[in-house]
Amino acid sequence: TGDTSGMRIALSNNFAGNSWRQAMLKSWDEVSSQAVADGIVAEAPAFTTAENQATEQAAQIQNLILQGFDAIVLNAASPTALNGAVKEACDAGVVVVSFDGIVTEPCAWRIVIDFAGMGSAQLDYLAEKMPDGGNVLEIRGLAGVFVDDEIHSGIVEGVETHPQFEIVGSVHGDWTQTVAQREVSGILPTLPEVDAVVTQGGDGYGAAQAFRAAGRDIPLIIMGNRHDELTWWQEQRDATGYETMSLSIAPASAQVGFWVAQQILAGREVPHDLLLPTLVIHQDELDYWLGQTEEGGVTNAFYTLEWTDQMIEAVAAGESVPPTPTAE
Amino acid sequence: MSAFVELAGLEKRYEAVRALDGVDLRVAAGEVLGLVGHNGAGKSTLINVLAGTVVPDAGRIEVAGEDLARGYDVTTATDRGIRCVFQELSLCPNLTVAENTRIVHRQIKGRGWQARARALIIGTLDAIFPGHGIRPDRRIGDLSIGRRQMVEIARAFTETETPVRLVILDEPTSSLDSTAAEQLLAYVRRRQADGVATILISHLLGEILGAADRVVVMRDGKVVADRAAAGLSRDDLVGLMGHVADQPGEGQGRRRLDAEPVLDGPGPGGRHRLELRRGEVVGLAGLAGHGQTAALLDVYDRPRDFAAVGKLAFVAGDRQSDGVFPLWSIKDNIAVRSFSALRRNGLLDEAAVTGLALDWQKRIGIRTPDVRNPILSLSGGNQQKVLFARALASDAAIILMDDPMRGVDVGTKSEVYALIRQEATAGRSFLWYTTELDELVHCDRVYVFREGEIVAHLAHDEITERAVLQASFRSDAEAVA
Amino acid sequence: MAGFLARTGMRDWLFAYVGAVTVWLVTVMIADGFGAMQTLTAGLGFAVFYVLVATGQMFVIATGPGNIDLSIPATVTLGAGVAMSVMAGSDAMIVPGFLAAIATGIAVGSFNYALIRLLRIPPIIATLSSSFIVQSTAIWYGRGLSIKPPDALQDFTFARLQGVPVMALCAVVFTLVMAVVLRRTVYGRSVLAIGQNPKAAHLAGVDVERTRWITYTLSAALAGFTGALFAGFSGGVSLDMGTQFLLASIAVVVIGGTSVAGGKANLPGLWGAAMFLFLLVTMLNAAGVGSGVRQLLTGILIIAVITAAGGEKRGR
Amino acid sequence: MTIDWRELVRASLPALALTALLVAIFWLQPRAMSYQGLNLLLNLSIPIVFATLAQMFVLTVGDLDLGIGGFVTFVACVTVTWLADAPLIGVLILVAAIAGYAAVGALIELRNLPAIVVTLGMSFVWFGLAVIVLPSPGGRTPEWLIAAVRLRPPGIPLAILAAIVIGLLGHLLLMRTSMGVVLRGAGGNPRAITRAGWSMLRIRMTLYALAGLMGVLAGLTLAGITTSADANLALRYTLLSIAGAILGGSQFTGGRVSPIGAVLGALVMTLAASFLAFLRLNPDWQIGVQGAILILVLALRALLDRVAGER
Ligand SMILES: Nc1ncnc2c1ncn2[C@@H]1O[C@H](COP(=O)(O)OP(=O)(O)OP(=O)(O)O)[C@@H](O)[C@H]1O
Ligand SMILES: Nc1ncnc2c1ncn2[C@@H]1O[C@H](COP(=O)(O)OP(=O)(O)OP(=O)(O)O)[C@@H](O)[C@H]1O
Ligand SMILES: [Mg+2]
Ligand SMILES: [Mg+2]
Repeated sequence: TGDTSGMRIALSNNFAGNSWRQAMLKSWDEVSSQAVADGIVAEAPAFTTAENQATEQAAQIQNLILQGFDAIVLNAASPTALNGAVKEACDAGVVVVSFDGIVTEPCAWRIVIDFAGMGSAQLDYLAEKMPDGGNVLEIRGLAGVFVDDEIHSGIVEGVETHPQFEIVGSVHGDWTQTVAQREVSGILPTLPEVDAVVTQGGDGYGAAQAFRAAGRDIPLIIMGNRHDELTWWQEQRDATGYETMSLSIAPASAQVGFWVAQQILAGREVPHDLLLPTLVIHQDELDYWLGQTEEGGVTNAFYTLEWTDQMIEAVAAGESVPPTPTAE
Repeated sequence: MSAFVELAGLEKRYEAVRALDGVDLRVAAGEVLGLVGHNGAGKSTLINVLAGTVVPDAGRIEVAGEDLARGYDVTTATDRGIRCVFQELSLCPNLTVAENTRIVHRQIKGRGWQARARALIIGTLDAIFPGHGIRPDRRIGDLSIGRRQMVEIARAFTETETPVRLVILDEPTSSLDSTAAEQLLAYVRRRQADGVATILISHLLGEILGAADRVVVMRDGKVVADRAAAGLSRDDLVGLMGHVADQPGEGQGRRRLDAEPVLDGPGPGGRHRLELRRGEVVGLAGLAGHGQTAALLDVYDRPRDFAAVGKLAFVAGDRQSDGVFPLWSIKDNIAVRSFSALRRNGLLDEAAVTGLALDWQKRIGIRTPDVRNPILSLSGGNQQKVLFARALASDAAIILMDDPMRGVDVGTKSEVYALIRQEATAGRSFLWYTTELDELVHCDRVYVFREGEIVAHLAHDEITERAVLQASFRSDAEAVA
Repeated sequence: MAGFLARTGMRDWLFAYVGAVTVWLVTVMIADGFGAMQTLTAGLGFAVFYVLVATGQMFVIATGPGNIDLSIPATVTLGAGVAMSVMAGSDAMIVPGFLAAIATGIAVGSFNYALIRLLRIPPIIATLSSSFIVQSTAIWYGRGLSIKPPDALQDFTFARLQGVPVMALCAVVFTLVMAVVLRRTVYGRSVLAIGQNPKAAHLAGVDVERTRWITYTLSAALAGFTGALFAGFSGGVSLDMGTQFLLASIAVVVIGGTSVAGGKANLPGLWGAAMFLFLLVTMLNAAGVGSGVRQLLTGILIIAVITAAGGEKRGR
Repeated sequence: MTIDWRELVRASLPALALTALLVAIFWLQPRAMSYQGLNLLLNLSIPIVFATLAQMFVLTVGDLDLGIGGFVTFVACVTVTWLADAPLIGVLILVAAIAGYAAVGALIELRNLPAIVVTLGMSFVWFGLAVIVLPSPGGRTPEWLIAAVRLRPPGIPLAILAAIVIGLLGHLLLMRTSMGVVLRGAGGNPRAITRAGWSMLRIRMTLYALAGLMGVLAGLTLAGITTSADANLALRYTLLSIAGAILGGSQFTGGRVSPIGAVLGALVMTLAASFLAFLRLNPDWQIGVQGAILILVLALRALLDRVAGER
């Protein structure tokens, strides 16, 4: 493939106010500074907007075009509202690769995460653990955002396949642990026995706190790979043999974005829709992943060019993508 | 003469207060009617009814023979040529002089409206207050209160399609200096010839007697006298208003050069020092808006520059913008300056606050059934008394007064003069800006201001109307001092 | 009756309580009488945080039109971050941790005031700008990592006395103290005087600038303190933990009957309004309405409460 | 007539800030100094300009609108759904929305309510309606609208042209017409206005309806630029519009507003964010520096004010 040593890649990020995004920025920094040191690209700075708003990010993208970047790796505030700006970038010859928060504009590349799958997987797990079913409380994310919608639809689908489960309550936790705690605390007294809590990532600990505050039995809560969640899970497991699962996207998905962009710039034919597996932690892997997780942070992976390469090949060939790399 | 306006049996209650208690009033075309009464007598309420801004509880309103009581409002009044200058200014501070003129004239619109508004107001200002020096593009908020009052008066006399038939002036001269006040009264008399009637409310009885054809006296919501002005004397009026006649003319000022100074600093302009001794009452005179307020504020804000001895208190004259706390009760408005002193164990002592308020309500005669009532339930003059009480009740040794008698009735005035004298004898010092020349006789000394500077210093026996006026106008005013 | 309500100021805050009780009754009905008391208990637990930040916001708002503190959310987050890292999970360091959070708040508040005073920036913009800076500081300081609170702190935030959160009892006492500060101290009266007319206040001998400085500092210090407490309650810091307090602090103050025109404030209303907001969301969640309808109803009910309470009577 | 320096400096500050920002950006990125460059830099300012004017109309009566962001979002959501699929119903919804704004003004006046709370409540209402209209992101802006905002007038980029036209129209309406005087007067001293026989109810409704109209235009142009919408699209416009209006010289104490200033303020707010992107800051501090820039610009205003005041 071609030489990209003179090229410049920018990360356009729409939000920095939680631990996942902070880990993501850190992952980006790791890969980009290494790549610059190795002479793979000329530079790869990160840009973040103040508020989680599509309008601000659209302005930011237009700026990046002006600054003459060759590629923009994009975690988008909205799958659709940035289409105008993305189109503008494509028209200016800029490669746009979106990940996590992807965009629907056809000219951009998408590193797709199967969010709906994340939802249904939770119900599948529950069905396995509680074949008799039970009452489920759903903690959703931020209303009107596409990820929330996708995961929710996956959960609804899961309930359809496993009709022994009933969603007895649903709240919006805005992907903010403290909001989740507040909302769950509020609705809990009005609910009958809750057997399980399905989440969208990062709300598990807040839910556990709410159950604790209400003095209720702690149900099976699906976790979202945060250090505090995993630690709590470990404590519960050691004390009572508590069992659950945890799943989320690795913040290092930004690194996949970087490599995909680099490969496209190098002249490689890359399919526009790529796939990234979610990072799932099962009961038996808990200690390993917790050990890998920074104190107070989010479980992360490290994606190399090789891994990305394999993934692109697999997608192009229509095969299943390689699993999340583990450290060894 | 046929009546232009005829009001009969007007009644208006505010909870326990009968602001109007069966009032009859008629005004003939081209007549100048003086309306007097103590603070809270109901004058403002009465003319508010006539202007359409207060709806009476009962009564008949007839204008030019038409019975209008039902649905009478501002538009009804203005359409019939009735204009009103309210006691509290009603200009928009964010608009210019010309724009404020447009506000009251629906007819000023369309192309070139600005030029027309400008010409209209300047023409009228020139006619009433020659040499006013007000530019039509000035924002009202940037004008001194005296100039604002001129604008508002002139605006009431501006005429577009509907001719002006009756102008109501509620204490129009309270913020004007004597020159401007005379200009206004002369103008009112000139307009009589065109058939323009005027209702003039004032606490300066000389003004009323000089300008009015007829005088109506109100007391406690009733009309108690309705006489031709000719033949009435000041004492008659005071008597009718319910006060014991009392000539304010005699000032009991003494020189107090021996007492130690409590204030001493360079006066504005640098030609004279601004000095105040213990127990002295020093007047700041001159035409309105020549920097007297600014000088008072200078002293208040930077007491150290004036080597002030003791604490200061300020009696605002522009009560709306500088004085009153509109959400508070009368008692809190009185006590606010003394809150620190009214603490017990670090907390405000409510009983002491009420005690202080009741004491001063009595001493200064604030007309209210209950000091816990909101301050805004008081008439304008009574609000002003509250501001007095606030300063006098405080622990201040030096009291700065910014033309504080605006809208205070004669009876109260003489009480306050006596109070000031009494306090001065007890060792308090007063710096007193006034636009009323009569008041200067109560001062021990007077500084005369012109164009922001002190141009003359008059000792007690030099204080005469002539000397003050001369210093206010003459360019070689120093000679007087 | 009307006169009594007006004189005691009860007219201003009664409707917040009426709203809260109504919403609560509807919730209980929806849940078939299920969990009536627990709902209140949960509400009291969260109301503590709302009331604490709203108390500071209320003093700021009472100093007159245009005064508002938008830096509260960022200060909550930064205060929480500082407190948690000082405490570092050790029970012995709880008090120093809280002091550090309060000190952080005092610094932010003083900075806000300096912007307003020295640079004469309108408070709403000044505090918005400074909130960006504080937010950046929080990111830089905490790197988004969540540090666990000491066990004793966490236990305290969950403690109950006869089913009532101990935290709420403490907060009620605090509210009473602040009510006395507002009504019976020179500082409190100065706030109200400035809120009505700063120029008149100055001429009546009120130290306007010092009062405003204390007020902005008080607001930020309470926000910092709340952050530390909230981190204990929610088991750690997160960068977005303050966000919910932006609209909440304003809404609680105003639904609670404080006039945004300044010069009027009342503390009892804060509890009513905080409970109203919490129970409102609970009711809509319990009713299972979609998020669009939920937001819509939230808006309509806020307006309904404020309309029922009616505006200030106009002066003459 | 002599020149009022104070007013002049006050009025020209937003223009100075804008020029300074532009110069700095051109210096950092010469590429921006072209038709295409200016277009990229400024085209998102059009909806912000409208939103800021909406805020300014509400500020005119001394109120503050915390709901404008939600309203613009709602309009954008209607644009990509109803207006695209059933134009007639779409137009009706938008007209009803403007009427809704006027009704909010009426409610505030009639019940003498604090506008800040009512509009805060309305922000929930608009957001809720937006979610109901467009539950998940998507929709498609009508082609005519996309084409309209992509217009390339010869010589001068659309955003600049629009800003000039909007600013001048606003100025004429509010500062020059005889009706504008009454509207502004209502903010300065409502009592004087009522005493002169004007209806505060009608004035407030008019201003709120104007704000609604501006909000609709903001939503339409925004949807045109983004080509589709989501329910969180423009919530930030609330604070942005307040900051822009204040930057442009409007004041919270009613009646002191400036449409041209508001337009310039909106442009400054748009450019300030871009300027940061050119600076290449550490992501930790990118947010903080936005605050710092706001402070800087406003501090400059205070400074100039003081200098002018001493004249
Ligand atoms: N809006 C109101 N609410 C309560 N009381 C009022 C109101 N307006 C007037 N009053 C009361 O009505 C009475 C008459 O007031 P009014 O203003 O007419 O007096 P006035 O003769 O104009 O006095 P002044 O010379 O001091 O201006 C006073 O006792 C006043 O306190
Ligand atoms: N309409 C105007 N046109 C031109 N200059 C004006 C106007 N209004 C005020 N000024 C300026 O302001 C000065 C005086 O006003 P200022 O309000 O400072 O005096 P003041 O002593 O505080 O007034 P007052 O005694 O009436 O309270 C004048 O010398 C003049 O230069
Ligand atoms: Mg009166
Ligand atoms: Mg003055």
